[in-house]
Amino acid sequence: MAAQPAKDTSTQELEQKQEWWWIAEKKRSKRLDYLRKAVWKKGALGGNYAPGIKVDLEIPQLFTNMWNFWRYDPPMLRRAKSMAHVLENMPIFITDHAQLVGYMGTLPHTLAWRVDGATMVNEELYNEPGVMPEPEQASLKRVADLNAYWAGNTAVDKLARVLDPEDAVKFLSGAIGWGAPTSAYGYSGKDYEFMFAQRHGFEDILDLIDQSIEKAEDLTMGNPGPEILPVYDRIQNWDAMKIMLNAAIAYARRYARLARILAEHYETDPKRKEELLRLAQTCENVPAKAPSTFQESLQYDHFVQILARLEAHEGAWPARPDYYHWPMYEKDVIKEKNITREEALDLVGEFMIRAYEVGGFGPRWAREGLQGITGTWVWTLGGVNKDGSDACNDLTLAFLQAARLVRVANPTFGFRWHPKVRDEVMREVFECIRHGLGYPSIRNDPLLIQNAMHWHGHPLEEARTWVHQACMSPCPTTKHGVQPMRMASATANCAKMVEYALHNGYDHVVQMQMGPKTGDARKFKTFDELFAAWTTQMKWLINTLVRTVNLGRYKDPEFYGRPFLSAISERAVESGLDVVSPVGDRGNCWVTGFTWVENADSLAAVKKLVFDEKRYTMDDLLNALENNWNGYEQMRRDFVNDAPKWGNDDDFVDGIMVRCLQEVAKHSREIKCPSGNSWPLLPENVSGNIHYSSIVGALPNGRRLGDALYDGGISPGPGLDKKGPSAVLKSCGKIDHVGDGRAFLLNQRLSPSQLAGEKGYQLWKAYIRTWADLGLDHVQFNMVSDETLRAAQKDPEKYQEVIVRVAGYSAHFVDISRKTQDNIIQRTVQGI
Amino acid sequence: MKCTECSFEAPVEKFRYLYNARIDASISLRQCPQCQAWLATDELAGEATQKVGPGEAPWGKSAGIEGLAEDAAS
Amino acid sequence: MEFEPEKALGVINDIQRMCVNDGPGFRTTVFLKGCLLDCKWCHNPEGKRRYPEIIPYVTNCTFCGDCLLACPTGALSLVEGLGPRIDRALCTDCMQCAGACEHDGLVRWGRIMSAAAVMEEVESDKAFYRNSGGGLTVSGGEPMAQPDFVLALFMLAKSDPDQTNRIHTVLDTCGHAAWANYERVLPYTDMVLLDLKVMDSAAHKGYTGRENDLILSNAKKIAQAGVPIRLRVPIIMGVNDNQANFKATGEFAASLGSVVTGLDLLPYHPWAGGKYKAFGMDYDFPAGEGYDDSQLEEVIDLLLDFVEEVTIGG
Amino acid sequence: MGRRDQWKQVQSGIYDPSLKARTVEERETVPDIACGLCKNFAENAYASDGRGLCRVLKIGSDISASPVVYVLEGEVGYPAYFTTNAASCTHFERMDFIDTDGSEVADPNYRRVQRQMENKFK
Repeated sequence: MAAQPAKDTSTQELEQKQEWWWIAEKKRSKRLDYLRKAVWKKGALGGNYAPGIKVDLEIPQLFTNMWNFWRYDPPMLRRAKSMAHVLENMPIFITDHAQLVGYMGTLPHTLAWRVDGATMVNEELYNEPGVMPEPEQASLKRVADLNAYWAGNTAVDKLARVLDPEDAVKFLSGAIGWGAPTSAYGYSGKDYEFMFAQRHGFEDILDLIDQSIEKAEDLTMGNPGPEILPVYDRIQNWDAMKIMLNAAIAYARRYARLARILAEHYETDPKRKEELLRLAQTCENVPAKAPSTFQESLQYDHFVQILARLEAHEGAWPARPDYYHWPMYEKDVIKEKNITREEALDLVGEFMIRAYEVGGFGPRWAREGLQGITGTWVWTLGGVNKDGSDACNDLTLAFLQAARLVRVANPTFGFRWHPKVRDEVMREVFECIRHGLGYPSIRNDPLLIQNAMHWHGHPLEEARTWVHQACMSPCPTTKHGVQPMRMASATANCAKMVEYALHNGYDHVVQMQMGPKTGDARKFKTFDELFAAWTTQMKWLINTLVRTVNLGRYKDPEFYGRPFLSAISERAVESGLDVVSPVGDRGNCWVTGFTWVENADSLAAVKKLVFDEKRYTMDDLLNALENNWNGYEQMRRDFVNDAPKWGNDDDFVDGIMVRCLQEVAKHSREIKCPSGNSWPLLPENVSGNIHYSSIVGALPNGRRLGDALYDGGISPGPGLDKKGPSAVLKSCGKIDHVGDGRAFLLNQRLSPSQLAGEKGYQLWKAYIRTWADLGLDHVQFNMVSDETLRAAQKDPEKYQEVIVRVAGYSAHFVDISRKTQDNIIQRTVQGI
Repeated sequence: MKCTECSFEAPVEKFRYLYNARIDASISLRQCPQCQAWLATDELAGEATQKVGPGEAPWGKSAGIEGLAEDAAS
Repeated sequence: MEFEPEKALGVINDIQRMCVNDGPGFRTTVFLKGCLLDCKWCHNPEGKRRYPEIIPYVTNCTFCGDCLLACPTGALSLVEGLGPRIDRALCTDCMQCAGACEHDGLVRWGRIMSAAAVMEEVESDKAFYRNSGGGLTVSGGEPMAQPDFVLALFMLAKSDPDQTNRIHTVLDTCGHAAWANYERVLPYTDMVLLDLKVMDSAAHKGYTGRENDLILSNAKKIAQAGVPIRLRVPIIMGVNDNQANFKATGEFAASLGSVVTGLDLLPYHPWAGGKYKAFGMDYDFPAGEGYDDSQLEEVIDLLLDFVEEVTIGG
Repeated sequence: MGRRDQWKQVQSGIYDPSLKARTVEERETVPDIACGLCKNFAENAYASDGRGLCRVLKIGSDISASPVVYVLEGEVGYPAYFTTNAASCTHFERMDFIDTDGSEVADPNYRRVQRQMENKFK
């Protein structure tokens, strides 16, 4: 139970103490308060699920039964029929006071389990303490049977048999990257232009598909020839899409029926009865038809997201709600005044809560790397319209205000800043940050539009529709720009680049020759020899991951496939191909660079102390590293304190950082995705810096095996940014944020007391303008004081609602491991 | 090094290394293999400074034992 | 000989970037060493002397004795329970002990820098000044203890032929320096932060070692020169926190006219004691717990009769 | 053996245990002397399904054969499972303690959070 503040505590006092969560509780409506508290928290606490959270076994069972039954069908049809069976039979529920419905489990406390994704995840589930529904013995038996059925037949198993065995083993060592190269565990952009801007309900799409089938049948019933042969497969795919769309409409109408039954037979409160009837009407209308009210607009979107998540475990939630729901909001709230702004705010708040509720069982690496959440639901706000004009509207403000009322850790917002954003909007953005939410992160819109055009050739108008594909990477929501299948598997554990350069490619942690043999570092005579070894390791590491992902992408229609996602994507509806096929996809890939900054700090330390000043030899260094710095403490301190560190506006190390990035950027253009586009680097970490802490060995920046890695993509090491925030921004500004990579994550901790009041806001705004002048693409803030965080460590019960920015996402402070908490506290509080 | 809790004595590297207090300070967290207590350890001196209980932390910035290592530049 | 500002040398204690309480916007504050007053409550004893010096940091001392071996004049001793002690009569400030100490038990304060080198660091935050209306602040110690150096910094800040590229300058001063020095610096100064500690001259002398006549007369002359002034009033329990002093402060502020843009109250806080202890110095200024902002509401009301804007902390 | 064959051997070592369709009983059986209790067993850093590599034995070893095959030189460790019976392995060294706190973070050398391991330590 969360503790309560003294009853008589005034809002002003709470503000002074920065206990924003109590303020939210006082200010939000009774409905929002109930809905917010009724949610079961699905995010892992460190690496464990909270007590009471159970895995849903009904859906995997329903799915497996039908999957087995339809075993002679081609992949897409087989999946569609199995999913339709799930949608027809899975138990559904409506939360009290809710106005929006749809959950990807059969009960509110359940985690979805994607049973056909990877055998090893299924095995983890069997071995995981605490998540089996009662009675445990019966559940274990069910899981064992399901696992036996799927063993060797999941998407990852199928891919692993095709991969080069060396790549497969090295990828699965867990040392160089993470993720699972299949859309079963990917995340998909949604074709919002098709559904919302072009106003297609599912019935409209069914008509489009029927037209396509008719045209195809003209071919299959006409003169024989080789050109008509692929058409037969496409017709089956269209059939699969139709099955999904019809099943989805029926699924929504099950909610309508339930709401109507509740209203007519059980509900005694006339107001709630009216709400339930409106809910019933809403679910009858959407997703069958394009939405005609604000509530329908949100409900349509939520159904789409839930259906996509029933089909695959999606690790992210690309969305731009203030842009795509604006027409209905404008109609209902501003033009026709069908609902009040307060009522709209309730809907927006609940829309966030419904997303917060969503959770699927993730393997341990995912839980550790995304502590406290079940995926990076980063919603995009602000930005520009296709013609370049300011897209911020009253719904943008409503989202920013609702966020402070419901205070969920997930979804978070990324705000597309540009010079035309009005002061009114900036103030709301700042209020969210000041209230310690850690979001929105601020994104430099003009720069990122340029970046999207530079790397992936998106035309200007399309680039301007971009949303966060996951935490950071911009991706358009258009027919050819939308990315239906992004796998986290091209996520590089970059610190291994410098580690392998020093250890001749051998990994002392996982006991394996990993990288190429680039030579005994003890014999290196110059820094350039070391740097050449680093470059070779970098290329090898990125290549291994990208080969794996490319093959996963190419084989996915066969090994997994997405009938529902295809059905809501213009490209697939038009072509009859599974949307995960690379055909027609412009290609929007990037390599997520975890643990990146250690490379620059490590290389700089070796250059300075070994090659330039010759205070230590390579022998000394390698001996120290092999002993994990044990017995070399004084030397370790020299490598920390006497070598320049990234983030202090020091050209010695900043130059090495830029050189490394340019080396990667050059390679990015040499490697291609299945659509033929480049693979730029995107340094960021989520909480992978903690997950990898016991997997990356000792490094010349003074880090030991076990220590948390640096937290950001280009953030300085915690406590190593000695020259203040301006020096941090100046260092970061030396990177070309268009040509050197895809995007660059920067964490900053700000002092809450210094940013109080109007003066604080003006200073922050000046800071943001300068950040933009220096050409940075991203910055996000923690504005919770050390005192509060320390108090939360001592007395977690009382501080359940403290939210912090971890990396590309926010989490409740009490839900992350001690090591991660300490890592956040170690970050320097920047006095601006 | 000697465990401040159970007096187990062994070379410092026998104590399981957990993580650092701050990368630029010589205070780290180690775990005693005998009694499993978390110990704040002075790496320069090779001595266990004190036990770190649940909800506590070994250095200045964190809850529990304030002042063993300096806070980050503020 | 012609004055060459680039080559002027100063003794610097610290350069802090992104300061927000030392004038408008984001500022780089250069703390010069040396002071002309001797305030009993001084929070920065390391800023008092005008030359680089060693100050023991006794709480860091491990009694290893490395410093004793390094000291060529025998000025050092280790006192049980206290740490390193320096016999100032023997010490030549050669700094060798600080280099020998691995535990930060002896710390060097003050480094000699050229104005050009200081300005290089100041200029690196130009982008921030432009967007926030910020710039360079010189503070101390007392910057006017090194008037040539202040002049050099300010001349360099204003040297760009392109007016839009010049750096906004703020002088944070106690007011106790020869008018001739102010007269030289003011043409390059955009704003003065001026301390008004105690209005009663005798009391002023009691607490700071000097009377305040010179300060008040300098204030008037700065006002006449038309340079905007921001007044800064430290609030020290039992010293100047009485009605009469606040009233006198307000009246004086009003007498300076419209150049006064506002007044900042700087409540005393009791943290300096720890610093003195670490330095092995005595701090016998018993000024209680310090103030809560809410206790100052009446004072603000009173002062608002005389000046446009009153803030706490600036 | 060519490159591909060598790595195929490693791959099959890593995959086999999880590909066997197993009953609850088989899954719940943890031998008294199991690799999961050994100091030299390092859990896989990717999957926490119980697979890992030995830090002493190398690929080509076989501790279930009779007589046991020990290979001490090689570029990849010997693949094992936390429930692999290590009774006949002379390199088995019981861990002083095993960290079962899954709320902290992966440490392949110390942490075994599998449900089946609980009764071996409590």
